[in-house]
Amino acid sequence: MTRDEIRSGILRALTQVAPEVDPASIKPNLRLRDQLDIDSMDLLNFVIGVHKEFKIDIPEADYPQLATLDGIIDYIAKAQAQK
Amino acid sequence: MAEFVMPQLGADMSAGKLIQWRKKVGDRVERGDIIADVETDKADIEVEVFSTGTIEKILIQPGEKVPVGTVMALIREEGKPAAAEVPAVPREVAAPTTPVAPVQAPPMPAAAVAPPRVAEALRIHISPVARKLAADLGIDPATITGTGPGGRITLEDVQQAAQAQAAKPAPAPEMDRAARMRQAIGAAMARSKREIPHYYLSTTIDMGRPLAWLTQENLKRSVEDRLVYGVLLVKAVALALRQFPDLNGFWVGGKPTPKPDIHVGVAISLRGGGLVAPAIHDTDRLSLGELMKSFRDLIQRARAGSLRSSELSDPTITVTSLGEQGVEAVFGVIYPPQVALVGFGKIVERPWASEGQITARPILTATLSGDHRVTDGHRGGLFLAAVERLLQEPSLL
Amino acid sequence: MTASDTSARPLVDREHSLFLLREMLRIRRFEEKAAEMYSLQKIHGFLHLYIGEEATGVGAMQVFTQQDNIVATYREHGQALARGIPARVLMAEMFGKATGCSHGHGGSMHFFDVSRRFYGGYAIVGGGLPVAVGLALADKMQNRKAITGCYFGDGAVAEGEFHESLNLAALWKLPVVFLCENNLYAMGTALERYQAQTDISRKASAYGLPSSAVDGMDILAVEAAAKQATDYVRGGNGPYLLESRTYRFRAHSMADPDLYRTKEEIESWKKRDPIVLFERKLRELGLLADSDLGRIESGIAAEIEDAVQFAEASPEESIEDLLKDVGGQVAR
Amino acid sequence: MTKMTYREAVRAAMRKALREDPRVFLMGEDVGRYGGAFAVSHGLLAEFGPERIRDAPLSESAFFGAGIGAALGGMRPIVEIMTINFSMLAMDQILNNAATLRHMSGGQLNVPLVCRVATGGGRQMAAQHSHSLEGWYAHIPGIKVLTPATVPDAYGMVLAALREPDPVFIFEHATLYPLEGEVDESAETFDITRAAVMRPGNNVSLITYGGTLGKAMEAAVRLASDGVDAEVIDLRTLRPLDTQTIVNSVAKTHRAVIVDEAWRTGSFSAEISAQIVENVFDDLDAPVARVCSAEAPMPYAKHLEAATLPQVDQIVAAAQELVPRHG
Repeated sequence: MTRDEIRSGILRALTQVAPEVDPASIKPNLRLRDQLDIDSMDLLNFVIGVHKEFKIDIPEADYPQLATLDGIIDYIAKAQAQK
Repeated sequence: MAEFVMPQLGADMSAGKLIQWRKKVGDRVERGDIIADVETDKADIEVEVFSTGTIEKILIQPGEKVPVGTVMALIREEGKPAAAEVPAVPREVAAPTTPVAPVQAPPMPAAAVAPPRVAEALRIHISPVARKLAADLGIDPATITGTGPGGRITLEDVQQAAQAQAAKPAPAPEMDRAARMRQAIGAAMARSKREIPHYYLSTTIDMGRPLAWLTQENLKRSVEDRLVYGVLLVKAVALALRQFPDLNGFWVGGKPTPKPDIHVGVAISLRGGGLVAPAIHDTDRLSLGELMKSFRDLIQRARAGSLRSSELSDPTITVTSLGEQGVEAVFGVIYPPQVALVGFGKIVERPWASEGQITARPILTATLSGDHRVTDGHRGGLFLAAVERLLQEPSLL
Repeated sequence: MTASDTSARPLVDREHSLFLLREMLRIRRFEEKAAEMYSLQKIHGFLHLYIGEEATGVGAMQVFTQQDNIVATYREHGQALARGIPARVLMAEMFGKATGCSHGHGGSMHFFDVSRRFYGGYAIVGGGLPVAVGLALADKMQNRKAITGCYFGDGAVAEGEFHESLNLAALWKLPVVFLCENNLYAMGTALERYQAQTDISRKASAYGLPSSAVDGMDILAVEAAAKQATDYVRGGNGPYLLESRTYRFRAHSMADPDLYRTKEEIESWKKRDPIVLFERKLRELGLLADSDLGRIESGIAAEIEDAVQFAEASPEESIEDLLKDVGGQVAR
Repeated sequence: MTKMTYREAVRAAMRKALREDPRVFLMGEDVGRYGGAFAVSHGLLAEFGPERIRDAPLSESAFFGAGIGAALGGMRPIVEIMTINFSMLAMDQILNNAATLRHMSGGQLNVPLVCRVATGGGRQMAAQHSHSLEGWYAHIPGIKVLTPATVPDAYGMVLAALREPDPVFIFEHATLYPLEGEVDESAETFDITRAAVMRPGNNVSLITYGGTLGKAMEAAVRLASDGVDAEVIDLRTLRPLDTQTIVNSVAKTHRAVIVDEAWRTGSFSAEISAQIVENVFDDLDAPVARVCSAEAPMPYAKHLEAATLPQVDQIVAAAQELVPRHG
């Protein structure tokens, strides 16, 4: 899966949780929680969305790696490589 | 070729069981001959044939039960008889009168019918015409106090509310949803402050054990079933209310009305402003998994803006958690007609002394806003203590 | 009045006798076809066959004119045919069709034909008797010479309406012939098991009206007795009760397992099948040849087949007309 | 206009019909020589003779059935069943023949028969002579059911009924016979399809028929003195029911009290209440109230009978319960 495909999959999951967000406006290296109104429940719903989208498991311990968009893309790419 | 079918042997017969053939393939039969015996509910019946000829084929074997009209045998007819012979009279056949199951007569209504146990929380009682007028005038019934029997809002109540509102400058005619919600929340909060003598209590809770339990628990759960700590708080409040029912209910018609069922409303801040507090039904009876599922569903739809107002059944108590907004202690305003509000702040690592030892513990501040007309600080304090005790035994939640 | 004097039987006329035989056979074949149609689910609900009682229906009907009124019961196919209602509209009625004599509203138990003053089948036992009294009352009050023939079964004598009606008719000297077809059974209960006094004709004397009983299996005897009864009533003397003693060869209805009668009893009565008896008599008198019978039978077969095809092809009443014939509606 | 009592009005109407139409005749127990159990047919035998004023034996099923037959035969019978309590004995003829023959015969037969029946309690006649069963009749398709509560209606409804092609049942509440009123004997047409607004009002609709109209009017007067403006509706006909007048009134007043002397459960008041909710639910400010008889066989003792029957106090209380208290 290319980085762009992973990126669009992530944004799809994100808009599920925050429909009013404009995907293009998200800065890839800034903490998502600083750019969007996301609380712990939104984060959980987002993680479940990613899990469904890419069929990978994300233990709670890995949450910190998902702070930024780039971080998430790297995390998923690595996870898919191991599978 | 003539067909010999399973006959209709009575008004409400639908099928019959063949007992025996009295003729076999090749036998000649005359109209009116008895060629088979059929068993119905009522009796065994000799069945006659209505055509004259020779039996060509047998299709149904004795013992088979077939619906009325099923072809049981084929008869090669001799040429149509010029004059119909005097046919033997077909044997009279009993219709199995299957008795219609006696309908259980509804028990006579008791003289005075006790008001039905409303499963969901108190709906706003308002007469149809009052509801129609309120809708037409854009007045939220929740903002009106009913003077009718049992606190029902009557036409006159709405008319007076309309006059009172007319005295105020009319709001901009075209209000979008958020502004209208703002107005409704404003009205409710104003009424709460006007009418409810609040008292406030707070306590600090060591969240170490519940959080550790939660981490272990989530390892065992799939992503979809993963729990957030907020669920533990809500469940603890629900279970504590079993011992403090006076905090779970309403102030109606000038007196406290405790409610037998516990429906905890969870305050959810909506994206783009506004707040809703949909109730989770029978919160105390749900498992953590069930609670999490309805919790997640409600919040996701509320924040995505797709929660319909009809789903907003009114809670018997409300919990609000502003920890994520960085707030340590929340002293909230009670939602009328409820009589209590529980608040949770954020979890903070704090030095914590226990048995003379200082260690760093995750500390959470829990608060209670109570309606002093219904309960006093003493009861409130005991309630908060109960919540804390429950949180220390997370596996029992 | 004692049992009718059978010696006064009219001279047997060939043409009339063949007509009587043909009428009885017509009813017999019609009822057999009705039973067949019922087993093929073309006819539903209740079906009460007249097989065995044809002599009473046909014999008595000869003495009523077109101006007279006829009231019958739910076992009415024989009386309706004898009264002249075409087999087509009766079969169509049992098929529930709009062309039926009651437009599909009545079915086998409720035939009506006002043009022939056939005021219907009544399914409540005894329910027709008061109506017959009323029809006679109307004729009398309007000085019409007509009389009313009221058929009912032996079961009806146990109903209060039988006693109330006979008394009222006698009290007001109304022109009614009460014609009791005593077939010995009220559905599954034999006469002697539901009446203390089983000689039905004697019950009339309690209300002061004349009565007689006749062998319901002898068509000529029935015709003669009916003539005597109607002559009495047409004379303005008030009502008359004629009891015709007959027997039904089939169960009460298609839903009756016929457990209350023995095969022997049925077989013994079948030996006195009114059609077989009359055929034998006419052959003895040289009034009936095989060719006559063949001609009669094929004519009837054609009429019955036509009736079935007519019923099969007839349309059903449209649902929109459901309330059309309901009385008491505002816009009339 | 002529001043007369309710019973004289019924008699005058029958006399007019008997004189003008030879097909009309009266039949019933003691309508002739005795002059009628409630003296309604007093004097008619002398004028019209025993052929047209026929005393019938105590055979309700037979003489009512004879009425049906006579109507089929071209007459216009008025059958008097002395009281609704005895009409049970004729119910098979009423339900299975009179109401049914037109439809069952595919429209060939109709039964132009008028049946007058005294009804109701309140005169200490005890359980077997005090029934109010008009609702049973109003349940039957094929017939009309009229309940004259005023002297003009007692007169007009007989004449209107005689013009109907199907059976019409006129229930005369036994306490009304001595009621005084005025009748226009020159009138030729009489409506039997509409209810009547006997007293206009805005706060609550009192809906009733027959013997309880007087109590509803008295209740309205008492309510007025308490600042409650009650509208009183006399149904006049139960079948067909004039639903339009009922719903127009309730749409205006938003509150309804139905007064019905029958036992509450399954009474005609239940049907009226259902039709109100079906038609003007959104105009209701309170549940439809009903004031009916207590569900007990009518007791003989005066105070017990009074406690069983619907009374003015109950009507007033029911109305006040619905109307919001002022101040």
